[in-house]
Amino acid sequence: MTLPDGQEEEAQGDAGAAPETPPPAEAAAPTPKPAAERPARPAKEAEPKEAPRIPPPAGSINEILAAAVPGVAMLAYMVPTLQGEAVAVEVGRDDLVPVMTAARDDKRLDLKYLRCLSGVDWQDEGLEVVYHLSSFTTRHQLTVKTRVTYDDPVVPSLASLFPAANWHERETRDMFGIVFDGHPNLVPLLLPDDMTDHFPLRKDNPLQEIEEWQGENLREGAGEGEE
Amino acid sequence: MLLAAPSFGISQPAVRALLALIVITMVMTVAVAYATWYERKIIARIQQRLGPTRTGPFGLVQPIADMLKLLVKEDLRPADADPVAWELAVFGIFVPAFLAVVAVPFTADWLVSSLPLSLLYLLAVSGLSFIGFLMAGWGSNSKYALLGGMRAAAQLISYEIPLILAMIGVVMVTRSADVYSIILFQDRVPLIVWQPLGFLIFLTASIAELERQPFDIPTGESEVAGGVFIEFSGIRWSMFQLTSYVNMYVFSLLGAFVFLGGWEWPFGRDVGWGYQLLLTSAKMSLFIVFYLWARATFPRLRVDQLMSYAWKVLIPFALVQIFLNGLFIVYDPPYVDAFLLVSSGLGAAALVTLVYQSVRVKPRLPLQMFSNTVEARSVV
Amino acid sequence: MAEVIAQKAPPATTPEKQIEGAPVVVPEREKTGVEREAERLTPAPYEPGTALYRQVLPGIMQMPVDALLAFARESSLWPMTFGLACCAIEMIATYMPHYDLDRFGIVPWPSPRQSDVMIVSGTVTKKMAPAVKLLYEQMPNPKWVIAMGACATNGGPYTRYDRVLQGVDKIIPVDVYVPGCPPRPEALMDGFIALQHKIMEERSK
Amino acid sequence: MVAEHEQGLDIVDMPINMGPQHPSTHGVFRMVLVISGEKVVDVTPHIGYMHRGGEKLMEAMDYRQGIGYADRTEYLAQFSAELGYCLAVEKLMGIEVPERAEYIRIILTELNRLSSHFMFMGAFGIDSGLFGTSFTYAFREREYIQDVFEEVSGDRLMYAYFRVGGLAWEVTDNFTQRVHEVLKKTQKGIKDLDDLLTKNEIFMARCQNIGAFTADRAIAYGLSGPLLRASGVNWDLRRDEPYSIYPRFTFQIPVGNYGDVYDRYLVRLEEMRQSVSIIEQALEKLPPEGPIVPEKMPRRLRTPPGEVYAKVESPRGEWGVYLVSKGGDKPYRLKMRSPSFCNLSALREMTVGQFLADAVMILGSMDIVLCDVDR
Repeated sequence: MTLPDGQEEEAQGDAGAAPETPPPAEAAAPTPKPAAERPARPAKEAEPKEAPRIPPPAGSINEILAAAVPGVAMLAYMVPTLQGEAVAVEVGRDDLVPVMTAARDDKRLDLKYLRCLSGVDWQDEGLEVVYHLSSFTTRHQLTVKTRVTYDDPVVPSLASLFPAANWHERETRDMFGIVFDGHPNLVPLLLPDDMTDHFPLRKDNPLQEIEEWQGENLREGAGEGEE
Repeated sequence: MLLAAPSFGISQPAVRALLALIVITMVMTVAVAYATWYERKIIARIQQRLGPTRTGPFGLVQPIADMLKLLVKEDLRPADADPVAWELAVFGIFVPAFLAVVAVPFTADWLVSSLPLSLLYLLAVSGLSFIGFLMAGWGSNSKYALLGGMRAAAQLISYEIPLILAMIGVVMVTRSADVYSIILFQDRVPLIVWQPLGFLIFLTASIAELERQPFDIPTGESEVAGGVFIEFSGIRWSMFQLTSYVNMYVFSLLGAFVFLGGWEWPFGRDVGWGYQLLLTSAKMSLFIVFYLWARATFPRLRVDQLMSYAWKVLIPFALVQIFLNGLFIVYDPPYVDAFLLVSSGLGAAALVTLVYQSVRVKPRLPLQMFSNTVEARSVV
Repeated sequence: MAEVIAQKAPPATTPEKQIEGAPVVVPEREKTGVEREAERLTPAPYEPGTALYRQVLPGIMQMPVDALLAFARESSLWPMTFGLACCAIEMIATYMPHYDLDRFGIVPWPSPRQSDVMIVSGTVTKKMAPAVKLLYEQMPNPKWVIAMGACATNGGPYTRYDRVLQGVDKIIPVDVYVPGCPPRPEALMDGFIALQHKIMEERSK
Repeated sequence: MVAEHEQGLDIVDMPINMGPQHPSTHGVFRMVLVISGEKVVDVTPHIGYMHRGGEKLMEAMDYRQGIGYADRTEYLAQFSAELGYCLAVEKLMGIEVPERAEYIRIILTELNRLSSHFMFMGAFGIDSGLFGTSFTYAFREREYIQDVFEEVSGDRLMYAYFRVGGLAWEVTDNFTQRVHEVLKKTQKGIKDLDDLLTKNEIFMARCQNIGAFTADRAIAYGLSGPLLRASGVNWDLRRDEPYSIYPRFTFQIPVGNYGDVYDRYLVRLEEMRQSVSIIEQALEKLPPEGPIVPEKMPRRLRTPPGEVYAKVESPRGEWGVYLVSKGGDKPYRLKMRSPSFCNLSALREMTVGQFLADAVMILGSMDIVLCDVDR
């Protein structure tokens, strides 16, 4: 299962180059392999860089949400799920709480079940927090997203609205460094208690190298298996 | 003991008692070592496993190996343990167990010393062991041990009372507190026939005194992880295991003698010590197999359930039993045995139904089943 | 309570009025979480126990007593109930009727004080490593360690993640490595048999 | 005359540490209980001892290599985890899974639900105090099921048998006959455990109205699976958000009334019986032969940029995969929504006010898998 180093290099290089239209700043693939040495690959058809943002059809729940929270800039688009398509809404950071309270308390929406809260590290486009909500009575599903920049990674906490968010937010803070202010107990959850400055899941945190030989000096003769 | 038989002719009683004690300790140590063996074998067989088979034929050498390994284990003592309580805890538990063995008449003429009040002596001495548990719990200065020690003290004290009350019922019927004469009293009919309620209370209280499975709260594996013995290692810890098996032997013998007629009941006294010994060990093993079977199949009671069961159920029933005995013995109706049997039998039946009903007092709604085809609205 | 706002770099202390001639006190950089954790991951000291009986009867009947006690130790190995990850499920399966470690006299005990073998079954992360070290030190002396599975041997499939210790032998000395991810119950039994052979040969403990 | 300060003897609450190594914490989970006497006053769970970065490593692996990590994260219901992972990637790539592969997937996932619930029955018996008997009975059945998994996928625990688009290779030819045999043994096993535990007075006394949790608190805490259904919420992903071919089978969904530890046990016991009936229906409808991988499968799996949140009903609850892809053959971000993590966050509210022995029972009734909690 461990990654053979050779294949990993090539895969790293390959993934880095393929999707983005390589503006010069990003094109610095980690291992600048001389092009001649690599086998000439057939020209691939230009892959779409970004997922198509199809606006949701009329009458879907983002209208109800917009009505419930007037005057909030919302970018709505469709997102695939196993059962077809669902509505996703991108909201600014400071009107996240009103949108969430409306989604939870509005009788027509009734999105009481916070399924999953995850952080996504988009490297240069900042950090993103994704909330998946769904409701048992009206069977609606909604995804709410907010974007924050690297130098000011603060998002209002929803722990008071949804108790489920309590642990998810602590985990996202451990992994991405997104600070949820207003959280009752933002102590590291998955990392040791004194480690608040190391964020493992960020893209700039590399995997560690495999050490060649371990545990040779622990016990004299442990390594050679003497006698 | 063996030496008490006329063939040995050692006159001074003190030397004879000393030799008997030495023989008893040897026999008891070997018996206890092989108690660990057959406990693992029987429980393994209940759990469809094989139990130790590799060390020696049928794993017979296993207890010796365990004993030797524990002997040469490093003897750790926690740094902040209280030295006095820690050292004496082992003896606090070990000595009462062996004291009790002194007064147990194995066969008609095999007994270390025939005490006129041997039943009272047995119950008193076996009640001493909770001090050892407290010392072990307090001495090893660990929260789990302290919790286990407190639980052990509470449990042993509160189950001492129903045990003694059940025995009082027996003493009232046989009019003597000496185990020897109680056995002689049962030459026609074992006492279990006349005192079934007393037998049930004795059985439950003895499991609690031994801290075996339904009542093994002080050393509950899943809660306090070994409880009182958590800090002891090596030979010190094996002393605790040794005493728990000695206690098991003592209480099985007590139950066999007092309720099942000991070596007297079917064949009488003059049949030779071989048969008597066989009969006693057969009856004793009935109790031991019950203890092992309970250990393998009963979940553990919670502390407050255990206490309320002792104080609110066992003690009232034991008092009722004593009251009924007193009533019939004082007024002495013509068929006093029949009256005793009927009253005690009804008491036992009442105790069993109370236990059965105690959990089913509020009828529970069964699970609701929703079919997966219809689009069922959620209950909330 | 760790401070809530996570600064990227520790705040630079503003230099107050600098006293001439006074040695420039460089504020010792506050250690990052990773360095503090590295200090906790030092390997546990291994001191072979001196057998008690060897001091009591130094030369007399040395060989047979060694052999007898080694046989006793080998045939009643008591592991500690200590499962970490997926290998713990295979370890439990080995105690169960199909494979039954009880046949070898192997009974799991809850407390480290009464156990001789520590089976490290699963990934040892850097947050768990101090606890594993403490458990190892709490066990009385003739003690052995079985590193069960690829994760305990050298980090296994999770070896490239920086929160995972690459092998438990970085903190405690290991006697038997059982390969596999997870190793089959037969492999664990083979590990125990290898440990038994090792105990018989290495009687000096 | 008792001195003034001695009259007011206040009882000091004792913090007890049920540490990472404890017989009843199902792995490396630590909780600090503050108890006064035997009552639990406060619980602070500490997790993260098994956080070994499954998500980060999956980002460095392409879609075929990542399946092993889904197994190792949820190591008691591996087929549910693999199913969730494969469904997410197939949805993004728009691949149609052939009929025969769908049926075999459902049969193996439901068999895996049985073996996971057997593991729960065994561990729950140990928490309640049985000296291992429930474990040995449960594992006898689990070994039969694991034999079938081994014949099919070659490994006892880490199968990596589902592939994006279908299955890795064809099943053994006596597969249906072997599964029928195992189902007979499993029904006998379920009856054994039912007789051993359900009607046992001490077990009922230890489990009834302990750690009761109302329906709306369960929804607020994001519980899922048997815990949610035991609290009375009639929610099962196999029916309410149907995936794969579950709508073709008819089975019942058990829902409890009190939400306590006994109801959770009964719901799981009933689910085992329903799984047996699902497997029997699937075995009848299993097409005897047919492709198990779609014909035109690209050599290197490359997904178009986009995101999907796929969720599967695993024995512990809703096991979800939030897959974000920027194109290429590696997931850009893959979050595993683990049911044990969400169920465990409600431990504190369930345990405060109960006894110490009940805290162990409540933790056991949640049936958590520690690698699933810490990923």
